[in-house]
Amino acid sequence: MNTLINGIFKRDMALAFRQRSELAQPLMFLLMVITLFPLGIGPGPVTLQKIGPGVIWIAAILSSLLAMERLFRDDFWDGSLEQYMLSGQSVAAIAAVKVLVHWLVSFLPLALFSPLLALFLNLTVDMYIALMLTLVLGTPLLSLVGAIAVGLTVGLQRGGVLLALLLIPVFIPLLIFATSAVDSAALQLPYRAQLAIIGAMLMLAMASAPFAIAYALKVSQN
Amino acid sequence: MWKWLHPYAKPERAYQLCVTLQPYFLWPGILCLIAGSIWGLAFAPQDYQQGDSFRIIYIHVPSAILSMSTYVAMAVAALVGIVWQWRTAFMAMIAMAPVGAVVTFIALFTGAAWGKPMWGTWWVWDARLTSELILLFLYLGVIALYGAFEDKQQAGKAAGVMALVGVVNVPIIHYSVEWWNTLHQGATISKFDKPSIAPEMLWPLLIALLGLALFIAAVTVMRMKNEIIRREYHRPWVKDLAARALGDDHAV
Amino acid sequence: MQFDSLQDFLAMGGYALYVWLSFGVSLLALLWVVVDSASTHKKLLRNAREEQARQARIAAARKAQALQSESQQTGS
Amino acid sequence: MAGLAADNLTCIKRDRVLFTDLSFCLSPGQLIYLRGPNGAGKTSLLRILTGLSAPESGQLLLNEEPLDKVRDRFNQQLIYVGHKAGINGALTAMENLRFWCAQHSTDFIAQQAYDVLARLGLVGLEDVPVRMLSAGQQRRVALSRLWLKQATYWILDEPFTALDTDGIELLETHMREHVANQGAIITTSHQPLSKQAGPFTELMLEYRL
Repeated sequence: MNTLINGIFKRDMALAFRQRSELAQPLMFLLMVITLFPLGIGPGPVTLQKIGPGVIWIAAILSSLLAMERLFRDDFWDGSLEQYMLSGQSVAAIAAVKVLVHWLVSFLPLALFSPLLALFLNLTVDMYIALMLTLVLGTPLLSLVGAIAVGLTVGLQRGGVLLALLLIPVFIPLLIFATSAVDSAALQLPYRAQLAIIGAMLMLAMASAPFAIAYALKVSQN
Repeated sequence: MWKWLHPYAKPERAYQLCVTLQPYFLWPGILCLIAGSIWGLAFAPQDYQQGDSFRIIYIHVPSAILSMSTYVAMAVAALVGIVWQWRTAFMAMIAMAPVGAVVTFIALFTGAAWGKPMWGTWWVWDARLTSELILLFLYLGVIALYGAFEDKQQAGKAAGVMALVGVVNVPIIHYSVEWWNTLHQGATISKFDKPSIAPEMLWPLLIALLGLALFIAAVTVMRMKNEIIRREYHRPWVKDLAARALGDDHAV
Repeated sequence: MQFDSLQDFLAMGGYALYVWLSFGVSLLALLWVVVDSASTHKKLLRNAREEQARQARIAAARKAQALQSESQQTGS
Repeated sequence: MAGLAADNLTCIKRDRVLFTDLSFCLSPGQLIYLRGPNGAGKTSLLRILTGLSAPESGQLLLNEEPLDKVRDRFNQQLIYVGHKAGINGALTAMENLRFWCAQHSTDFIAQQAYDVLARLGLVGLEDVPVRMLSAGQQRRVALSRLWLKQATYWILDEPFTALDTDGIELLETHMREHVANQGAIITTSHQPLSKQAGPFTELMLEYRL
């Protein structure tokens, strides 16, 4: 336990807050992408409300791809990853803690931004609540599944675009269920089913992704 | 555990197996494909709604079904490779990927060509076509990941993990796309009406399905031979093989 | 036979373009996979043989080198 | 035989055979100096010994037991210093060592760490982000693990890189003391080990085409 909390959690937290600017970049990217939409298709409030949930989620997925890349990158190149693997601790547990820290520092701030996003895209309060719920349930899923692909591509010199190619198709169901939840909220319909499905996918990912990440990291060490 | 097995024997034996199996897959496969196509094109009765355009079904449905099953087979091979650390399983997996991608492409293309007379447009965000498109992306991702590694052993394992992640997603994608499609009914003009299929229509379909399955197996086996040679080219048995196969044109 | 004549068969009840395009493209795609696999096979075997020739050259060069150094030693 | 034994290891990297059927034993009280030209597979062999990568065939034994079964016990008795230093440039030397010790279930006593860093000539640099230090100083931070964790097996990949003569002497002396205390070391180095390092066994890897 000491290993995980002191050795990884505190370390990664300290590192994240020491490289704050790098943390803020994906968030700024998200904000800017969302600004592009009203500029590109016109500021009509009705149109914006209609496309809003989709736009926010697509931007979140794209910015997550940017943020995700740094999850294992530094540790791989400076050799810390080798040291983790030889520490005698379960690599899956280490990976899970690293993903947790990464989620806390790069996705949780998204929640702070979301009222602004809702305002920009003219979302109603009901839609905003649904959006928050899908973000809270959905972004850990992005982190967990994304980390598998990050683990696989970490050793490649130019893994950035490849990461997007691998992950975008995998994230499509999440996009569909999340936007459909917000759409339902707009129509005052219940959206518990969508949330339940996202929750189920999250459970599945929590149970299996750490092992897949551990295996992926082992493969990239070879 | 496998200590008594000479470590080099496995790929060589796998190669021999591939050589043995290839003709049994390839020729019956081609035969069934030709038979199914001719039967379907010329002898099967017309569909009362769609006329002769429905004959595209004889290539569209087999390729749509088999594009999914090839992906599942790939994932099974990857699982075998990861769990039992079987090197040849990864080779089988990566041999299947391009074939699966081509079959997926065929399913998409024939779907579009069928859609034009039915819907009046080449592309409609129909549930099945959209799933096929995403499946194609999944295939391309696996192939791209495999290509990105220089060490092919590592590449096989990495692509295997991605294939497994994909296969968990395939049913979810399928289901979510169905959901999305019913939600946005406006986008679709009409769904594929499955022709009320008569036995005379069904038989050629089944034959074409069998033919395509055998064909995929044959090409998989061919490509697996290539993978084995690529990884084992420094072994004496490959050199003997090359000398035997190319001996003639060397003399010329 | 569902069609009365060859023309009829080729016309496919007015859907000739779509039906023949589908079958044509599928045939080409399937042919391409087979041809690609077979030609890769040839290429790989050729590579293997070149590799073998390279190994033989290296072995010969080593032998020559060894002989040379031996004769130098006896000479000095 | 007690110690870490390699049994018929074969390694193939990028389709090139690096070594075949390599067997040797690293026993406590022994220093193995692994030599060979570039590309002979020294780093690959060391990584196989640590368990970071798997051999094509063959196995590793720790005190006659397959290493895979006693991996945790082995990791507790292992320090690996690789090509990559395993220290994060944004953290200070003290932080790097504290987190490393926590990961490796080693008690971290700040005073002890200060002493070790002082002995390695890093007085006053303990709280500077490591990336501000010179290459040799960074290497010294990485090597300070050899003073902090009690472990029998040291696997060192080019540990002398970027070190000055003082640093080399310091490390060689520490290696000799470790071997005298029934430690076991396998190391590579592009420059020959001096007398400081004490008696050693040579293991030669040929470059194969």
